[in-house]
Amino acid sequence: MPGVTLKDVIKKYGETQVIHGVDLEINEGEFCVFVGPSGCGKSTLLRMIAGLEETTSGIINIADNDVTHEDPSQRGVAMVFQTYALYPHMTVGENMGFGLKMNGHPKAEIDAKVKEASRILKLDEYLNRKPKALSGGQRQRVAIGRAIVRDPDVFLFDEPLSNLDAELRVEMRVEIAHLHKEIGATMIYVTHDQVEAMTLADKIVVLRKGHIEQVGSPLHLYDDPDNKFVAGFIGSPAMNFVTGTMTDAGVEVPALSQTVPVTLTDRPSNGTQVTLGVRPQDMMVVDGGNLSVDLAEHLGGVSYIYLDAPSGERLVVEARENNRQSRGSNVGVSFDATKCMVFDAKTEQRIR
Amino acid sequence: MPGVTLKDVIKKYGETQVIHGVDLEINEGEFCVFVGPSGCGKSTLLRMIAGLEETTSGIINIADNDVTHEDPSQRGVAMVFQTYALYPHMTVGENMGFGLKMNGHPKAEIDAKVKEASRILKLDEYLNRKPKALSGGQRQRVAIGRAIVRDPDVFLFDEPLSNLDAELRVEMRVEIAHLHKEIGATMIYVTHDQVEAMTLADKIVVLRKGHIEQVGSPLHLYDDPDNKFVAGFIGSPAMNFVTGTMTDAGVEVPALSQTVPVTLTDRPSNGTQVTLGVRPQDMMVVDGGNLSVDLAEHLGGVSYIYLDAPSGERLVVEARENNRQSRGSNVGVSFDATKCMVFDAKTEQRIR
Amino acid sequence: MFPTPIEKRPRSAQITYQTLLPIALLMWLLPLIAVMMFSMRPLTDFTQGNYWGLPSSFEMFTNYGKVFFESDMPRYMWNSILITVPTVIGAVALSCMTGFALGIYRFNGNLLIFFMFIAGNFVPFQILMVPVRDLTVSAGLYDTKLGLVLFHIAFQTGFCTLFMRNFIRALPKELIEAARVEGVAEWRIFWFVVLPLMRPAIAALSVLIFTFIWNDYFWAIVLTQGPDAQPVTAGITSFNSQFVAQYHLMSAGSIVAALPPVLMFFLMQKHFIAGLTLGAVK
Amino acid sequence: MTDVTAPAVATPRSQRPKGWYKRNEIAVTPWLFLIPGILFFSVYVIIPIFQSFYVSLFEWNGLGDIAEQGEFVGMQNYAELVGDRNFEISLWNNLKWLLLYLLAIPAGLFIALFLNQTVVGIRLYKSLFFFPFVISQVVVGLVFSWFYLPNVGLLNVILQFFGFESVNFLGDPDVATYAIIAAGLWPQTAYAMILYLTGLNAVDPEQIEAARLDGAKGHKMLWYVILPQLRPATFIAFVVTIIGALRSFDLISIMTNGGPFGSTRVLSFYMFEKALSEYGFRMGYGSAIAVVLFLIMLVFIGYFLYSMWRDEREARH
Amino acid sequence: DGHSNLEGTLRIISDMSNPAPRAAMEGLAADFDEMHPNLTVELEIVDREAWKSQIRNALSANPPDVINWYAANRMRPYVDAGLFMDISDMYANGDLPGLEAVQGAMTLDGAQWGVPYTYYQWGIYYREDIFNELGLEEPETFEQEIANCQVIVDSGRACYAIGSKFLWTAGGWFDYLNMRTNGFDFHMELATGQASWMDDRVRETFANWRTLIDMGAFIEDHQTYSWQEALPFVVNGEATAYLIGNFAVPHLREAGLTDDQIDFYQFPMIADVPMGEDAPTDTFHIASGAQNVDAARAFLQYVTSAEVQTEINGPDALGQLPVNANSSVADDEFLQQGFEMLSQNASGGIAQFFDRDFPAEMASAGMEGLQEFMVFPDNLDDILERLEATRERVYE
Ligand SMILES: Nc1ncnc2c1ncn2[C@@H]1O[C@H](COP(=O)(O)OP(=O)(O)OP(=O)(O)O)[C@@H](O)[C@H]1O
Ligand SMILES: Nc1ncnc2c1ncn2[C@@H]1O[C@H](COP(=O)(O)OP(=O)(O)OP(=O)(O)O)[C@@H](O)[C@H]1O
Ligand SMILES: [Mg+2]
Ligand SMILES: [Mg+2]
Repeated sequence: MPGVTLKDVIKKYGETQVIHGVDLEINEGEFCVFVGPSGCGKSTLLRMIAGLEETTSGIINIADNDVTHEDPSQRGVAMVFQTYALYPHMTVGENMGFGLKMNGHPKAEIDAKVKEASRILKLDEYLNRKPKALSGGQRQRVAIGRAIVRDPDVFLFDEPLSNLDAELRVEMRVEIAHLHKEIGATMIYVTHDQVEAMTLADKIVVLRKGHIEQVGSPLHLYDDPDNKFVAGFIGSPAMNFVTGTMTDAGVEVPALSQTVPVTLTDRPSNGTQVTLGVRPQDMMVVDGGNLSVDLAEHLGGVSYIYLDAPSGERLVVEARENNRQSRGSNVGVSFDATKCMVFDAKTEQRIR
Repeated sequence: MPGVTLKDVIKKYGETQVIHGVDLEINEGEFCVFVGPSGCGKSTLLRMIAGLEETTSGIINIADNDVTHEDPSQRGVAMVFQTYALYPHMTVGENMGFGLKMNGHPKAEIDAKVKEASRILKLDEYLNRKPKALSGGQRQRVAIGRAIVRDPDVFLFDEPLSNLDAELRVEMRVEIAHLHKEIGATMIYVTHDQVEAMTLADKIVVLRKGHIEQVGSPLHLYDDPDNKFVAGFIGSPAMNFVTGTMTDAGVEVPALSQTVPVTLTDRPSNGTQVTLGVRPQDMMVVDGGNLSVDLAEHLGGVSYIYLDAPSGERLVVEARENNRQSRGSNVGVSFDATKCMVFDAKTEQRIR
Repeated sequence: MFPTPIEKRPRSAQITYQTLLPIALLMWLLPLIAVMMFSMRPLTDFTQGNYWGLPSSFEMFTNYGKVFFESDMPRYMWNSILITVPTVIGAVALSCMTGFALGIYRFNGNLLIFFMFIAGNFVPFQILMVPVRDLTVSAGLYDTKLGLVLFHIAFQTGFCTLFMRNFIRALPKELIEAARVEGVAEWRIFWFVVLPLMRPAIAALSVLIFTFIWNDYFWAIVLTQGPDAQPVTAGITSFNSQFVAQYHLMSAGSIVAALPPVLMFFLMQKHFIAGLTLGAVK
Repeated sequence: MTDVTAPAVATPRSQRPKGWYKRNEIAVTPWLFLIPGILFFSVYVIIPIFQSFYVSLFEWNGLGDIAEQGEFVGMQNYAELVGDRNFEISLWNNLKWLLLYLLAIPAGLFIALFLNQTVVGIRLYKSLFFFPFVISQVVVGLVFSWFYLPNVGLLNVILQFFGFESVNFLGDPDVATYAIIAAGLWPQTAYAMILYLTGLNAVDPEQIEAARLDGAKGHKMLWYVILPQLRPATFIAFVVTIIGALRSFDLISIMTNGGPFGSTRVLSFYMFEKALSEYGFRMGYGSAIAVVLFLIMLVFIGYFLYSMWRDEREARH
Repeated sequence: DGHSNLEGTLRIISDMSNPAPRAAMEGLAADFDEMHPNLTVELEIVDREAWKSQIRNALSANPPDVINWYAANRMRPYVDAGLFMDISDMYANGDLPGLEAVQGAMTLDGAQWGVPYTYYQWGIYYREDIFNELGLEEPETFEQEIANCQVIVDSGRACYAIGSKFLWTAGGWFDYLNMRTNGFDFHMELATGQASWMDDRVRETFANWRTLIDMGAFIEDHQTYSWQEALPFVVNGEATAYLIGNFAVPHLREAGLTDDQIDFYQFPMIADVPMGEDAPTDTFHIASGAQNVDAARAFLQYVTSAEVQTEINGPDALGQLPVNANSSVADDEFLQQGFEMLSQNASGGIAQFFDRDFPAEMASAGMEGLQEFMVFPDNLDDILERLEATRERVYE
């Protein structure tokens, strides 16, 4: 099967192991996003696929070839770096054509491919500029163009948008989505931006400390996370967590002074400490209750209301209406018990 | 009237004029935010108020004194810089007390003030550390502490949070809001982050190319922008704009193949070219229509659906439900005509 | 990293590299090693033509003892110190000030003055020789350490200003603005804010200037004579005429003269290199 | 707004009367800081440059006052230079120095590439390779003149070991200049090496990785990716090498004293010889040589200043 | 006498930096200091080579009272610039008894500008033992010299050591060859610019020199060595003789040669002209800016007095010839021979030395040409043209 396959891939720097036996299959044409907190090994894994880091053990297949010990340039991959890594002394056109030139392609062919890429990326008028004379978004496009020109099996992106400002980031995100639709190549994309991950991915890989926590489609991870880490990581604002105890009636949550009647297949015994998770979008502020309003942020279309529970826990509620809760007033929250998730307080695994 | 008043303030660098006669009143205790695209003169204006840039002409009053030609230190302002500008060779405590010490305040008084500020900002345990040993958020707090210690009439902030990562930014934003509530001083705050502006400001000043476009409370600007620029700038995702023509029935919008029955007090004559604006939050996707779905981004709680009109115009619709429109399918949009805004196509001024 | 890190190359390449390194070093330092060997031989080796064979006896202590106790070498060394140290202090102090003025303030002629310092710094010494010598002579400073020191301070100020100004330029200007908003007087900004931040630059410059001045020969012979004021570079020539053709002593003397800057380099390597590259590259 | 007197009481901090210095602090301070530096520099560097021009218009033996003892001869010294064979030799030798000294740049690059590894002890190796630069040129000169000694010098011993004739490197007018330049290249190469080592450190590793993905290897990588990024280092190496070449004096003075029969003179040495050496009493003539040297250097200074100015201008935008 | 009440400080700069002269000078200063309780003598000894270029600076600002220098034309620039004090009155008053004979060397423009304190003969110092081994005699004519040399060359040695790196040793050869070929007077005409370098007589001198060069008489690579660096060739027997001043003798002795192994002969006769000799005179001068003129004059009298002359020129001091007619020449093989040679056999006249008789610029260009000639004799025409051009400019 083409695409990219990792089998028990391990990476050690000297004594410290940073990737702990990762198994992963990425199908041909799939857009796969690695997310995870800083330092979890996203870049390392990506660079191992690119061949820029040696693989300590395990096997990496690209398009059904074992490339574990291949040269980067032989793997059929192209990479787009966070800092763009454009050659500052070459024009945009030269930057894009450089790889082909190094591999001895004739000039006419290079020109044609650069033309084609610059058309796709709307870079035609900048072909003769140096990177210095481009804006951040344009530079990023050139970096992508450089990848396209080489016509690789797999595109690798390492946080390609994190150096752009918010507006441009949105724009480029859409462009990358288009690009993927248009050329249909396999793409692996590292980001720590939730929105990017959710909007771009066919498949999200959540990493933590060199381990894969969960793999799945964005909505799958959003709707059905395997554990508290994934649940908290996916979704913005982050899911609210409150501690609770299993009782017959459901989960008793002191912070909310209520017992939430959850239905679980695999119900733990009463008295088990659990964590209840509810997304801010699934909550509503209601009058009267034991939570005090700390702050309300109004963003026009949507408001975030920060609530303090007497237990010291903090909740965020997303409200559509511009209803103004004054600071310090006491409120409660209502939510649909079926939208709640329950996690084991110790193992942090989801209890379904 | 205390607070800050600018009268016909102009700034030229040599021949190029960057601030074009700005008039502005900021009341005592108000939280005023300057927003605008990069290079519009936000920082320049702020630095003129601080006295770090000379004022070419016009008058700046702070607390009813004409300070136009005063030294920065004489204006009763304190400034928090984007880069924090902490003195790296001094401890946190020394950083905060430096200004007082240099101006000959007795040591006991300095200590007391530093103590007080560090209490407010929860910096007590870091007082003896050097800035290098602090996290970004802590550094920012120290910078604010340095401002507090001097007990200024006016706090000036130049993009104080832009060097922090997303999570911390949210946190610090909340803290600044708290701070303002607590000490109640006048604050002027520059940012290009919409959310900061919307959530923090009592009064937003939208600048463009050295001119003030509109001044008002966040929701006022959101609900009732004066012109297309402000309407497009405030709100995220940005307002959708489509061109249209005035007819008897309302605005005829070719892109949507419909005529929107707007009610305008100051109705322009038929045939006038106008721009119709509708916020993504105010639209809904409906089946059947002449718009084709380009892309749908699903963020869990909310989805953004990008639509292409035959005219080449582009619309974004925010949808709450995770309804999946497949790419390329033809859809229409529905919206409440009363939520639409109409702008003159030429002057870009709002037509009410 | 370029070239490819050797640890990523095959074992054979690693071994070749590891063996090549010392050989290359040996060849590179060959002339110096030769001199070191000279300095340990007895005189008879040379008179008997035994320049490169095994020394007939190991005379390192005798030879270096002679250098230290039977010549003016220690005096020359002391002179060098008395010339070098004040110059370093003076040039660094002056250039901290000029660098501050040029790096922080915007005023008419800023760039012009800055360029004057740079241009002066690159001028061939020779064009200064006659007038500076006359000036020194007529100020009664000829053949005094002070005369040399004053000139060196002035001349090095050019380079140091280039260095300091660029360094200060790279400091965040918000630091200064923050201090101004707080009402700190300008000279206090220099003293309390800028100067402490310049410590690495000061260290780098000091080491660099130390070596420059210690190694100066041209001005030493133009502005001084005799063991009262001459530094070791100039002293070595008269040392050599005292011990002419006695290679063992001449070598020992040369090594002694070269030692302080070498030590300085080894102790302050980081600063030294920072000085060379920052001053120049920035 | 109420009356104007009230605020003065309300906010005493802004209405304090200030002295002249206080009011003009920002404008005056830089000059106060500049005065000592400018004073020193003018007296010892700037003014002497012009004085040298002035002296070059005189015939003067350097004894006594130029106004009394000197004789104004206008451009005659310069006219004489045109026909002076020794001047011509010096000029040619300077040219040789200029060109050959530049070899320090590729040589330094080569060594830097060789040493840019992270094996154990490489730091020590690097500093030992840098050694020659720290040593005084006087000592370098001595060391090399012994290295070059006819018959018994190490170099000749090595040559003879390989069956070559012994060469009198410093005694042969055709070879001597090159031998001195070689000695000068020793420290200069070390200098270039350091510049390149730091330059290599600053090369963006992601660009190297990008180039590796692009399939650039070895010399292609060097040529297309690394060298262009080392441009600042190359530029500085170029500037300091040129200046070093034009200033070359110590080595010549120590190694050959200009000989044999003046064949290793360069302008800076010839100038010294004419003006201040044992038999040199022609201050005016010497100054004229210095002026010529200065004019040559001015080309490079101009180039350097121009590129600095360009950088400054760019930095501002 | 009246000197005992000298007071203040007497500052002397001396260039006697080689070990033996240095000791002599230090002794001299100490003695003088002791003689005058109220006077402090400050002595600064500077490198002899360096002094040649540094003297002008020393005289310009804050000049010392007494300095060392050389006689004849070498004084010219300082006399012209008024930096040396005119002490003609001392000679006229008879303050300097016994110096009448050497007064000439101190005279420029009809006045005297200093006193000599030592002089020494030049001549050929040779390895007596090797001469004996080869069965050679001290030559008296140039033919004999050449014949000797041929034998030496055939034995695998060079005839003459010379270190011409600092040029002046070649000047010695030219002085002798020219004085022997063309006579003292012509040599002086050349030195004073009256004779042309293009003169055929000059060529003749060079032709004689070339004979020696072509037969391999001189050691190789001499242009690389200083005069001291060439000494080992004699010491090691690689060269048998050295045309040099008497100051070389202590060095040879120190290197281990005994007086049995070295000997001295006068440069042999070439043409039938009176024999001129080089006998450079080293001098003391009072700077015109001297602060303590009384003490300086007293010091000059002191150094030139017969007893002091005897003492400082003795074999354990300078080991050279005293300038005072009333002092005695030390009991030293070489000094005695030299004194005899200069007083009996120098009928042509006594020259100072190439670089002291020729004006500075001429001397410098000249010696450079001489060195070149010794390495590339074929360049003679070119060299002479150059020297002639220099002559035309220098003496204009
Ligand atoms: N050369 C190295 N030597 C040792 N440890 C390393 C090296 N490079 C990376 N690491 C470690 O490997 C782990 C994974 O790093 P990696 O850069 O892959 O993280 P990441 O997920 O990309 O983080 P980020 O979001 O900050 O980019 C980190 O703990 C890091 O400290
Ligand atoms: N020293 C200067 N000389 C000339 N023009 C300047 C100078 N400083 C700023 N400008 C110009 O003034 C305009 C306003 O700059 P300013 O820094 O105030 O923008 P800004 O709104 O703060 O932008 P940003 O969001 O990027 O910080 C810009 O066009 C800028 O180029
Ligand atoms: Mg990473
Ligand atoms: Mg700004």
